Amino acid sequence: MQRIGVFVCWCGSNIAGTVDVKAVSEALSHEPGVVYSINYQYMCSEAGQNLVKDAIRDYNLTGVVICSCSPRMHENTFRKAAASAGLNPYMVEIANIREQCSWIHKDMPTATEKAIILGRAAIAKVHLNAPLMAGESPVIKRALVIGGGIAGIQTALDIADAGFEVDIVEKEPTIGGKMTQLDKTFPTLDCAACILTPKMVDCAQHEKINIFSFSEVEKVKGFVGNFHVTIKKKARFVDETKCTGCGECTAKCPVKGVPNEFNLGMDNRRAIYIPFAQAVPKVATIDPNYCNMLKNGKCGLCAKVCGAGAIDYKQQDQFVEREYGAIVVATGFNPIKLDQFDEFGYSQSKDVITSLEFERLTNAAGPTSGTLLRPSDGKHPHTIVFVQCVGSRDTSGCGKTYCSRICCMYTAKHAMLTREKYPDTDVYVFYIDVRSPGKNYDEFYRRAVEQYGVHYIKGMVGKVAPRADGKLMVQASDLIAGEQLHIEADLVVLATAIEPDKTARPLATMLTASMDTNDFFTEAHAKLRPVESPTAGIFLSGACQGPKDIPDTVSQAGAAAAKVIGLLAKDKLTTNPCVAESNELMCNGCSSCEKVCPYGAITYLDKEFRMPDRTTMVRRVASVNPAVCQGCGACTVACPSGAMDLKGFSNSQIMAEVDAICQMK
Amino acid sequence: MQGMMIARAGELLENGTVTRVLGWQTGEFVYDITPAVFESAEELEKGFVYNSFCGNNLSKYLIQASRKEGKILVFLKPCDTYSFNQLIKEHRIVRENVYIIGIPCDGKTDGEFLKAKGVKGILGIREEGDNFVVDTLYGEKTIAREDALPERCRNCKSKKHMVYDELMGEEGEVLDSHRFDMVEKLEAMTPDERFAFWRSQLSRCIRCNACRNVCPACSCEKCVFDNPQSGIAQKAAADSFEENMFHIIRAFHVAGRCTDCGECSRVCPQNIPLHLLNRKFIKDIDTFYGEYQAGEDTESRAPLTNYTQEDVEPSIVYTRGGNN
Amino acid sequence: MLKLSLKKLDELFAAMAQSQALYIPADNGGQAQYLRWAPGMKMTAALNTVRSAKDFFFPQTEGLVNFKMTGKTIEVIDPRTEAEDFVVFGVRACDARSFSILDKVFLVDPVDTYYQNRREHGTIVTMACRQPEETCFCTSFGIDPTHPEGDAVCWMTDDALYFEAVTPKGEALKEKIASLFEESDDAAVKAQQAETKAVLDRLPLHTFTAEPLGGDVLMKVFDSPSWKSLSEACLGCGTCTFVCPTCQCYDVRDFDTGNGIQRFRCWDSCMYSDFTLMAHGNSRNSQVERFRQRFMHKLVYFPANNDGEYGCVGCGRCLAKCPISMNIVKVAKCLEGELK
Amino acid sequence: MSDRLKEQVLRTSGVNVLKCMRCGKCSATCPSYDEMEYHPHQFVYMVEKGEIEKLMASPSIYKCLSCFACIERCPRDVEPAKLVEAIRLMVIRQQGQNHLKPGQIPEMLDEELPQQAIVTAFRKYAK
Amino acid sequence: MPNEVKAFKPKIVAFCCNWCSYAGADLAGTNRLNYPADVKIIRVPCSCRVNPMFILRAFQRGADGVILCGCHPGDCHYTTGNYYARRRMTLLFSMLDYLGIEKERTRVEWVSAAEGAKFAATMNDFVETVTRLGENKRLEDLRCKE
Repeated sequence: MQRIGVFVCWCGSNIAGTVDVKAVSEALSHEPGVVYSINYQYMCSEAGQNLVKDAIRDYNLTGVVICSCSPRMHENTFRKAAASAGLNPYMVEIANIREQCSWIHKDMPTATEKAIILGRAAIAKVHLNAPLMAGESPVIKRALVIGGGIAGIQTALDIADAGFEVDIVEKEPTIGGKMTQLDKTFPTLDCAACILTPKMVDCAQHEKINIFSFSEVEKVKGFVGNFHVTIKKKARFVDETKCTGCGECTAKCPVKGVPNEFNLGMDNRRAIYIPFAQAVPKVATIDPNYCNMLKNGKCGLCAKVCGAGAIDYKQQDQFVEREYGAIVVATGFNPIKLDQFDEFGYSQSKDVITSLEFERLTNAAGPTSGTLLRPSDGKHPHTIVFVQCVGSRDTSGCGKTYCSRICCMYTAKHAMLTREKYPDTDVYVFYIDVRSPGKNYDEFYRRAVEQYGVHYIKGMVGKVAPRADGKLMVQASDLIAGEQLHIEADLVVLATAIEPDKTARPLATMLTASMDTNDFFTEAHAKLRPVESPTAGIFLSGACQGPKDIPDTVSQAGAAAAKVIGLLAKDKLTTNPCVAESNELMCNGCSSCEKVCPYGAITYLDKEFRMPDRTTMVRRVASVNPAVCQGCGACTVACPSGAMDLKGFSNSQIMAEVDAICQMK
Repeated sequence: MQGMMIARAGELLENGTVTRVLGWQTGEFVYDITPAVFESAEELEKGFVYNSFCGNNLSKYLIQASRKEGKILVFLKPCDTYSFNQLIKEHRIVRENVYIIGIPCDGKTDGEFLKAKGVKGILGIREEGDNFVVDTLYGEKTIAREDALPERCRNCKSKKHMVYDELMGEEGEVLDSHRFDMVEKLEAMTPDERFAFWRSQLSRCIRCNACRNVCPACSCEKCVFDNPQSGIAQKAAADSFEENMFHIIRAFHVAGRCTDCGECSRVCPQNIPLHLLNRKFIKDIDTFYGEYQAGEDTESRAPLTNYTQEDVEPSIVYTRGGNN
Repeated sequence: MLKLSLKKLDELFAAMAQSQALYIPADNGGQAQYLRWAPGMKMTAALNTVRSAKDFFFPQTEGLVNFKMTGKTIEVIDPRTEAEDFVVFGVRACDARSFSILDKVFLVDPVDTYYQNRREHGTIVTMACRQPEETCFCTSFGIDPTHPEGDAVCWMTDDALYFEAVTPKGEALKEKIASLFEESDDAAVKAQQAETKAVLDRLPLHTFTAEPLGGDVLMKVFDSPSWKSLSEACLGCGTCTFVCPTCQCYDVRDFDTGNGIQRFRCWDSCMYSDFTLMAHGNSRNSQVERFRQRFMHKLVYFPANNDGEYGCVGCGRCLAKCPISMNIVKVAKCLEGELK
Repeated sequence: MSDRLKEQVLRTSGVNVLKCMRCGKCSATCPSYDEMEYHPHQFVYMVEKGEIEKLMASPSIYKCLSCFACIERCPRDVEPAKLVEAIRLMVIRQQGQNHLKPGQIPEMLDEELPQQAIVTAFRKYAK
Repeated sequence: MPNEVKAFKPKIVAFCCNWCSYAGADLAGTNRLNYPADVKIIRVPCSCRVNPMFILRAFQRGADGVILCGCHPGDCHYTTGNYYARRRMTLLFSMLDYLGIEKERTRVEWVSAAEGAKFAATMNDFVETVTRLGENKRLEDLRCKE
């Protein structure tokens, strides 16, 4: 039996004006277990708190019930007071007799009666309270950034600059991501490479940053502050530590016809290659699908010409185990496949291209060295049609339901740059809405129209048909003029919708981070915690969380870094003691609780049990990681056997409150 | 079929694939068949039986049996395979230790059901074409097979095995059954009628726990109703509230996990149509959250451990059609 | 012997119900059970009720004592109200015998006053069987279903009911209803008994006997290796115990009403994992042991302590109701086979 | 009146015009565009505004080839062609009184008449 | 003189999630928005903490109505808790209705921390509904009424 003290607060006249506080403390003094009951003007005041502390000592109280304002207001105050008097802070319960009683009722007998019942419920709960200890878990002072695009790079740099170690895992041979493929960036039109490559170099040179290029995350275990990650370093058949990136091998390799993914297959590379000149790390990679030596053991030319002796045909995938305190997901995006959009003729004509391909066609390092030429015949295009919202805002199932957010701006950029470089071209942009809400964005778009004479037409392209003479017949509607247009175009550029990278989904499973139906990572709170995943210790940076342009990505990357720094700056994490706990003896190991846990706090172990008949049996049982559990209680209801309970809000505690409230008296 | 099964089980015991066989054993009468484990060809010859009275769903026994040394052979009827899969999904059965032979089923009856049809003093039963010919103390009686089958078999949901290592006989199909007809009929009643219906049914409950203990979904290490710490433990239904409570919570705990095998209703000594509670949940889940058949696979998320942002609100209960 | 046309059965029930409660076996949702008679209620056509008649004296739940809490004070209340007199009509021979078995448990020292109270207020009117089921084996325990025990006995032919008072309670009842009856000889009853006996000889279990079992073979049977295989399929449910007319184990539980505690007893089943659970744990830890307990109790322990009387009356309910069709006959036959 | 008509069109067609995001792809893809007074996207918008009578009176409804290109291409699953069809049906229903009565049909039947035509005739005129 | 009939005062248990609805209830108090004292609130961390057992328990102990309040779907402090609560309660309520128990005795309402007015209005409406239904007879445990 607990020894409970009841403290009824007047809150000046806030409570005492409507509730007969003396009657309440008198009535509650007769409840089982109550050894002390008192009322006082302001319980939260210094003097009031002292009353509580003194009573705890004088009456050896094991539980405290404060009848006062909302626990959201002063629960912590009274917990601290109890703790200072040597009572476990979780032995304090608050009966809310102000917000939920005195302030809403006018009639004193009614309010008093209700206050007594609320007090009884709190007493009933305290009877079943158990002392709880906040746990501690150490923080490993290193962060992992998954994805080495602009988001990952920025996050890594910010974290490293704060003095913490960061690993970047990038699945491609070089970091840099999509931004390396861009020509210029809106709305200021600086060259993407000029602003990105210095950052890439910074990463490479930063003593706190370690880049795992051509690598993937294989396995993630652990929890916030304490992740254990297995990284797979894919075999590149070149010893990274020896390769100087001189390019001798890539020049001599006899296999020439390999489609170059950096230029989206619009030109070719060799079987051994460095993706582009400013690649970081600047290390060659052998493509085993094309290399003669790896395919049939004949060639070996690259090994011969390599002065550093870096070529290693026998290299295997390597697995590295690392520990981290925090993980940042920065897996980025890809344009969608266009096979559901036959009407635009993407697969029928080389001159129908995606916007990303257009970037490469206008980029000085691209397949045409920056001269805008038709991919089919290498001629200069005179009429270019840009189509927006290809696959975006599409609820028919062919594309994506969301707005891809970046297309309006880059299309304006493309149109503007084309008109600037080639004033003799006619440029049409078909749009549904032009969305330009960023800083200087609308001005940018208006410049395309007003200064560069781009024809913006409200309407959609219905059909692109390649003609025998190489022209593209574009059939479109002009909704404002109310006519159907037929344009003979030389080049059609599709502002293709973007989607999360395909690696994101399996990664989310590994991280137990939740995703939305579009495979974007969900944030812990859409407004208030936009760079955190609901899973503690997992942070989000860039387009993996939703479509984003570069300025937004960089801001989010910095924000994610700030959150990571905040976490790594702590030596230990204090954990909320009101967490779920599984009773192994009753657990069936059915996984229901794990399925509803938003934090991945539940794991399973095979445990040997001694059965009542003295045999042993191995059973799968759930185990809650108190450092990760946030105490929502979803698991407790999912559990059919009642093995899962929530400390501080246990089944018996809540039922005791129910009983006290419903009691017939 | 029985002969083939005995032969094949003997072979598998002989060649060491399995060490035990879980099947059905003959009894005193023609209908009182008991699930049993056989360890030799002789035992199989002596007692193994497979006939129209082998209604027991053997899947639940595998929770214990698959944890023992050696592999066990089990014969599963189509509807038992759903339970098996569901138990695999919940990590309750060690799959590697089980060898499944899928066997066909054209419906199972039992002695109690025939008696409810007015047959007294059953001495023997022959299956003649589509009829059961029952030899009784009081003369011979012929019942059409269709009439002799309990509801769960007349509305069989599937003749197809969801899982097996080996199949005997022809594989069947998932069927379009009318299993929700009675649920719909109840839904169409007024609440007062429904209340009266369920009171008349549940008031007969003697809380023998047969429904729970036979249920493959009710496989908890310790049931909340047996656990004094749960706060809702009951040893006997002391009043109507406890009758309701037990059956509501039991149905809720198996909601989304119940494969609708119908064992609960088969074993109820008071003949309470308990499957109508489970089927209500199944039907609601199908309507609210899309078709879902527990035990169809071992991977999918169960409806109650899943959600969509667009799920219906609980207020649908007040607003949907039908009688209020 | 008294005779009454079946047409006047309702009048008889009305007469019996006039001064006390009357319970008859009737159908409830297709299941036969004892219901308090009300005008219009018909007797069931089923041979016997699903639950036995023991409910009348040993109900499934029964309040023992209440504790009422007001603040910190506790008041102890005896919940018993004086039981009214009642008649149970239509009890079969097997169930009638079960009362004498229960009496041996509850009416020996210390007397169970709850049971005693109900027993004193009840009058048992039994009904001879005409169409036994294949699951019946009461004759194996020396019961004559054509002439059951009871305070009064009835026989029913196609058109008439014959009544014979046996005990003073039966005589008292007879006085209240005699006016409805006419005197008759017992020719019709004799004929019917002969007819029924012929059926009894054809019952599949009519040669079954528990004779080889009993206290003498206790340890031999206790250690039998067969218990494991017999119990292997047992679900551990309480069906057999709850439909059994002689199972008398109970548990005492407290129910917290929010205003106090109601202490009640309820049927327990030795098949349950918490049967005889004590502070130290369970004395029968495995289902094999619990399963063995039930049959050892009925076939060995009970006769050992009660002059050879078995704790089974052969009503056949467990044969019909066990979800996995394991039952006392199968167990006894298996054990007897081993003893040979 | 127009509300009732609109409701009827929406019901017969099963189209939710509110899903339209006014991109005009239906009209961009329409092969009969130049023949039409009102174009596919206008059908959607005018139905939304309830201007059914205008559409019923317009020859546009007969210019639609029912090629379903608009349905195929619409990114929002609006299905403009179904609206056109629904409005055509409403016109036909209105004309019902001026045309055949069911009783007249039997005498007009001949051996050569395809079954399909009979069924269609009943569907159109039986009311 | 007619006997004085004591007006029926229902017992209402309201489970409120700590982050939205409990705060909403506090806001109703701060704004002095009146609702009947028949409503007593139990604080739970999230609507997904509420076990159907609690709801039945309340009825057993004499409650006449039980209402569950949580964050609006999509706003759950724990991201997904109320989605699970929504499914559980939908099915439970449907089952109670199926058993012929008055469905208006149970309700789920999403109340944000800013919706003090909605909280008060919801409670007023719920109390009115339950008062109209009268005493809970179909899911009562008479032992608890002694």
